[in-house]
Amino acid sequence: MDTLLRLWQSTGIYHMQSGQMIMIGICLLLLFLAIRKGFEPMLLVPIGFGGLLANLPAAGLAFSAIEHALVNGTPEIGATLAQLAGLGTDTADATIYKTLTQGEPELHQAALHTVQTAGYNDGMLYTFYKVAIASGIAPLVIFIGVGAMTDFGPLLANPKTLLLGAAAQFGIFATVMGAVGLSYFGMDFTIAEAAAIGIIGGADGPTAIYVASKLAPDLLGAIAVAAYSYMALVPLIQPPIMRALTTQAERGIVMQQLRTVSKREKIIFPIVMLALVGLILPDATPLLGAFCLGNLMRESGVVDRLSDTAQNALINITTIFLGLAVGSKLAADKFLDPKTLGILALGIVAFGIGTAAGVLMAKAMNLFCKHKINPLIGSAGVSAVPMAARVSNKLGLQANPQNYLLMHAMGPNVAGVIGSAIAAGVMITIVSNLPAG
Amino acid sequence: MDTLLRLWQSTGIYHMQSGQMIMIGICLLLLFLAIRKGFEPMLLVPIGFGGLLANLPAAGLAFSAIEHALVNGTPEIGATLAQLAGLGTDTADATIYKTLTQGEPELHQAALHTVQTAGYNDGMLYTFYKVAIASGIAPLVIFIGVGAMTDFGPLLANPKTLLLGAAAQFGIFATVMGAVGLSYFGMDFTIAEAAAIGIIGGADGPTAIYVASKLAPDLLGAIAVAAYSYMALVPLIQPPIMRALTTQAERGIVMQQLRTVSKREKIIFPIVMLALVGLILPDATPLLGAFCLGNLMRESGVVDRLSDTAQNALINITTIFLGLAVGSKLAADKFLDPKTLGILALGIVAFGIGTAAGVLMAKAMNLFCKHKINPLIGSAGVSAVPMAARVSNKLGLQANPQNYLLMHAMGPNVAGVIGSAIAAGVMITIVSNLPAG
Amino acid sequence: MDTLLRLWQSTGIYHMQSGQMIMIGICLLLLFLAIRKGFEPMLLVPIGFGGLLANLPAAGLAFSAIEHALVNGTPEIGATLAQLAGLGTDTADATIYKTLTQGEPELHQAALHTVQTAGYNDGMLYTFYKVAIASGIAPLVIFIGVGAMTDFGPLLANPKTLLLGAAAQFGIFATVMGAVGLSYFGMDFTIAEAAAIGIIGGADGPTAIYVASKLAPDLLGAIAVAAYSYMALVPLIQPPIMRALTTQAERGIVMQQLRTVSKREKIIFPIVMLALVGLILPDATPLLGAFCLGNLMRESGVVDRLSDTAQNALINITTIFLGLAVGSKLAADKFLDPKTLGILALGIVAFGIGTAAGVLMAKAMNLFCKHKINPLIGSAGVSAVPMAARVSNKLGLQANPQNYLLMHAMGPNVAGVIGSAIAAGVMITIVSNLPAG
Amino acid sequence: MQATLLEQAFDLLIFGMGTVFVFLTLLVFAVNLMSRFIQSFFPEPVIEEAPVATRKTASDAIDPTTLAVIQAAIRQHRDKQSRG
Amino acid sequence: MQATLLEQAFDLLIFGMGTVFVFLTLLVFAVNLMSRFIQSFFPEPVIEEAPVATRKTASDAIDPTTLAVIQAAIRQHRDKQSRG
Amino acid sequence: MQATLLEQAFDLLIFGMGTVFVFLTLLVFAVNLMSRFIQSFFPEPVIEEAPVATRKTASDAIDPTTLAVIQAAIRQHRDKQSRG
Ligand code: NA
Ligand code: NA
Ligand code: NA
Repeated sequence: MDTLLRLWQSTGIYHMQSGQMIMIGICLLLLFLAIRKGFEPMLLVPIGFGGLLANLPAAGLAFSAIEHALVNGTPEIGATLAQLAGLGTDTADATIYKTLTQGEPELHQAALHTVQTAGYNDGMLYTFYKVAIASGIAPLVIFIGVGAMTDFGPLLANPKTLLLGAAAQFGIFATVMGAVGLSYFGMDFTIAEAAAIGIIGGADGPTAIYVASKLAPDLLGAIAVAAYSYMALVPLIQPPIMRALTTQAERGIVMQQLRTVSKREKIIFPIVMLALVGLILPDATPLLGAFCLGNLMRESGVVDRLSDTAQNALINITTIFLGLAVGSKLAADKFLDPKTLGILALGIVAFGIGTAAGVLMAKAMNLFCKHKINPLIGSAGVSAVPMAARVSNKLGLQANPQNYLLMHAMGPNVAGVIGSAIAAGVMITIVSNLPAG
Repeated sequence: MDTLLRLWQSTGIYHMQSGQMIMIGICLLLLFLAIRKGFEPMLLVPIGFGGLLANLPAAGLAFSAIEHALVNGTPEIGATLAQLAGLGTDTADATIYKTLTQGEPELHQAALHTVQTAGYNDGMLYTFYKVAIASGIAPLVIFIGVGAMTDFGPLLANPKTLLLGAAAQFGIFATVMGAVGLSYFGMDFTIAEAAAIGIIGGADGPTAIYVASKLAPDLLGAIAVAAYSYMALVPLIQPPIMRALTTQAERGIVMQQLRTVSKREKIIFPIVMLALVGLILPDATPLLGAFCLGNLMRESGVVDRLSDTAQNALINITTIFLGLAVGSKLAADKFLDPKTLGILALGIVAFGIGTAAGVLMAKAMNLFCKHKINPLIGSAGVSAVPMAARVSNKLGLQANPQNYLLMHAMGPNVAGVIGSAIAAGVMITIVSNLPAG
Repeated sequence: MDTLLRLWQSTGIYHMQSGQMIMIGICLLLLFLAIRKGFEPMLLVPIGFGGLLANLPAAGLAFSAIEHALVNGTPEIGATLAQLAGLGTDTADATIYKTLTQGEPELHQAALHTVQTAGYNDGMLYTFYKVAIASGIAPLVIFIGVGAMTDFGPLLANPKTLLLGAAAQFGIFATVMGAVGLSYFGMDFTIAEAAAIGIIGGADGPTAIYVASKLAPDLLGAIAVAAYSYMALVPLIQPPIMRALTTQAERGIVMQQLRTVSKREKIIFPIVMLALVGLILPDATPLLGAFCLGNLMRESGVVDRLSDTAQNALINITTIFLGLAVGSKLAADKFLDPKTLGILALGIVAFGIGTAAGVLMAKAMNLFCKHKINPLIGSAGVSAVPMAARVSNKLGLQANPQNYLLMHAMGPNVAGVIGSAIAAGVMITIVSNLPAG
Repeated sequence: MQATLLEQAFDLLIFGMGTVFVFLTLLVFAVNLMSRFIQSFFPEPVIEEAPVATRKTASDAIDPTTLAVIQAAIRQHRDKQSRG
Repeated sequence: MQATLLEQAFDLLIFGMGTVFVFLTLLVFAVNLMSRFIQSFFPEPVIEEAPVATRKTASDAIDPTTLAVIQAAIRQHRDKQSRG
Repeated sequence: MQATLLEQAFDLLIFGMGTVFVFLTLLVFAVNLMSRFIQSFFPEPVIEEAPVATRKTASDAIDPTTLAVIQAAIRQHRDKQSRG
């Protein structure tokens, strides 16, 4: 009979909380957007599904063994852990967890031993998060694959477009200011959190996840969701801004044909870039190092089988687990927070500012360069490869049916990836050297 | 000169034990069955080969560093460890190992430090086991791939066949009773072991391995071998039972054409199923969550590259290491035990009972449903995808050359996978909540 | 303002050391050789690039968290760690690191806790090294793939060519003597280091990395670089030696047509070989076990999808990370050492001796066998698959335009792989049983 | 002790089969609900199935030899690259 | 406290954008230098691009149906093997 | 000390080469045994080799252009899917 009771007490319904209901609704929305509306499905399908799993009550798939024992465990184990932490049994689980895991390593060890002997294990998603994101590996592996998929030809044919990629990063830092500004409305972000939020403006998923995992792991879920959702919304966010800041004439500018770039240049470029990163910004070397490795494997032409694998099996496998791991951060207690609304609001602002900065930079450059740049390609500087470049191309054709900007826009587009990786490095460097704000 | 002695003392012949000889013979038999007779080669080739490696004397490929030092190490290190455990040098290795690893974490730490400084490392297979199975990851990854390979169309077209998949699980629980019954013949199984043995009746490899790794790791080798061997024997085990329980007329029943199922239904189904699992049986969410994720990736149609990778590179890589890891449990000391015979005997009984239950359930349903079900598809409820469904089809054609049951049998067949995953969840829930039996 | 200072102090230029400059030059040379000259690009591209990353100043990508904190960390953390180690702040980083990591496990734990709370993490390459090489896994996985790519047909058709593969291993052991000899010139190699250097003569990358990681991790970078570079140079190193040791008549010998080998023989061979290895040399079972597994998957013909994956996705992914991990050992402090010059010198000698031994063995065998062997195929015994076999073929055609030796040379070629794996096992066995020399 | 063991096993049997049936029965209802809902709100012709159909027919269409050639090509495409 | 937070954010803005611009400007110079160097020392016709070109044209060349068949073949090639 | 080092190296040389030769000689015997055993008990025509043979011929059969098209197709098949 009490088996039946135990069985009932172990059901999800018995443990269901309103927060989890809401999060499940949100995750279903993400899946709908990904599958029906084509919002970055490669990431949002695993993320959304991971979010579903993370919010299934009592399953504790996103919990570490200790957290699982505290939240879903028997009262006995709860009491044991509270005692171990030297706290009352009525203390909040979160407090006990913090005491056990962030104190002395011995204490953590002991707690671990206790729960494991009681048969509690790390949840599936928690393991994925630890292996894929906390280790920092998955975003780097993705970058190897992205590098192997990237053709720097257009950028090498017209290097000055790199500056458009630089300007567009203004969205990142303006958003940091914005995040800090929000603290006047009672939303207290630390400088680390503000920086992590700003990176949304980089419009580059792996970079955003990498930075968030280092500076503000608790916000990672919201940041990743915002980054990927807004990347998918680029075709809606950018055009009005681009039109507002350009004249019909400017949009009609036809750029000169790009020269063909020699294989040799393409092979040497990733090495040149890596050297420069190494000299100036060591904290950006993991991201850009991985990116350059992938690109070198692609262009060298002597390791096609490695390059193919990096572009397919490797990046796909990593994407599945990266997505699920991000989903583990969509647990109600972490996501359902006024901060999330702030993050979503700031994120779209970041995209807007970045777009505007790119366009204005292009117009500014036209004051000096003799080969005029079509300002529409400036917006591609936010990266969001290749969506943003396609948007530039579309608006270009609207202005002048003979004006194909796609190739021209690919330059700033990939420059944007480099730019946000650099921005990521700077923020990690500065913030990690600051006294905790 | 004494180098020669050391060399001789380090040979396998010098350490060879009869048990290992026998196990090597058994593993060769497994390889023969896999390669020559086509017994589930995808798993039995790696498992059989892993078993060979695990039983190579003195290599200790299936041992942890500490166990390796105890069993194959120098007398000095053995003495040191015995002393560390506070036991006499003449104590059995197994006892010393238990004391060192299942006592205080500090003791384990110290022992680890001792053997590592002495140059002993975890064996290759032990590492694979730890990473692939003990972590619980490999069976889940396999399930992602299986989900991506599964077409729920036939099941959605005729949902009531799900009940056949439910009935066939009776084999699992009947076998648990049987295992307990054996204890009257002096074969003492704990309730956890009995449950792990029962899951063989689920006729689903990853599920069996997942449950065994949680409830009875020492029996995992025998359980996995039994599960995969009997899955391969389904064409021999099932037909007589099916014939015995059905009349010629029943076998000749022609079922109505299945309706075509819309893409939308296929996309939503995995989510509906996941929700239901989450509400009712949290402990089944890892297995069925992975299964649903794979299926959603397949049906959503927007992440084909992820689905392809899950069905190929990812599942193949995982299968290789999963198989080797299972093989590590074929070490003589674990496998050569009267219990193994009991397990093999119980396993085949489980298959038989499951088959019978499925067929009888189909006949029972025919008393109520207007669209008659051909009882031959009931046996497919044990899963063993797609073998069991093919068996149903074959017998159907024998009874009536126009009677193609394959598609109809695929419904209960995949239902059987869901059913045994649920059964697995229930058993883990109940057993882990019991006072150790 | 001091943010700017911190920023400047965090740049690579600020931390750049001459050693790193030199290493970067060397790595660029490796990349040039790999990409432009086709020197084993599959490995040398990742290795060279990994070397670049490892030598980027202040990035500490090849450092563990503790080492990173010591070398690139703030003075504060440095002082804390020195104090923890019970040493003066002015002590060399290396000394402090050694004290912290090779002493009591508790001390290591404490240091780890200190640096992690201070925000220092393991470098990307360090993580790759730990997971891929220190665990010993990557070389074994590569061997699974290599086994799946290897056709033992030619060897089975003419088994006595196995002896050529044995003779060629003389290069390994002669080099060990040479390494010890160098100690008279003040280059103090331990016996373990000498053995690790000798394995270069095995002309087999994964084997060399596997042995070096076990016997002399600090020399791994130099050893791997030497092994792969010389494998690429085989077409230059071998011909003169082969010509010097053979007469025109001998080079013209036409060998009898090889018989076709039955599938059955090919399936059973890997098992026979494994059994023999297990009986005689347990320490060689990991390498040859992996090799046999891959080959069995290939020949069994029932697990083609596993075999395909092992030959492609799996081996490619592993190769990328193995290469990067090896690159992490190209850090200046480890590579820029007179020993490296010794290693490079000894390595080429090893190749030469191995080649000569193979050729001479072939000539010796001709004194007894009735079916004459063309001594040119003896040189293929050093392995360096398939390069060495192609060299034999080329010289054979020069001597006699109708004399195609390629298939005949494949026998000793793969025998060489087995031979050096055996040599690796012997050296690990003997050395690990020696009192530290 | 044996007794309790038997009891436990019996509990497993009852509650196990119970849960399995409860779950799958609920799933049957859920699926029927879903299908009826979808078919009534999004009535669809067979179009949806088309891709799958075409895929099948396509793969049946190509004759073995073509397939052989293509697979050979794929294999050759792989083998081309030297050992990793 | 708020003040310092703002200051820190402002520092981030200034030094962040500064570094980004400095870096990418240097990269522009480096790339120009590299290209000029390469073009002067290794003047190359379009040959280099050839492989890429052919690849592109090739993939454009094959008509959808051929592609479908081939992809179907590839899928069939995969599906052929039983579940892992 | 140097002496012992030399001795150790010499031991390695002797026992190392010894083991290598012993092992591979045994392997030669084992292989001969195996082959003779198999050939006598399971005498086989060349059929066994067939698959390999056909594979080879097949891959030689298709001319470079076909191969190019197919590879291009495969690549296109891959490139089609957007960046992960
Ligand atoms: Na960007
Ligand atoms: Na089942
Ligand atoms: Na060799």
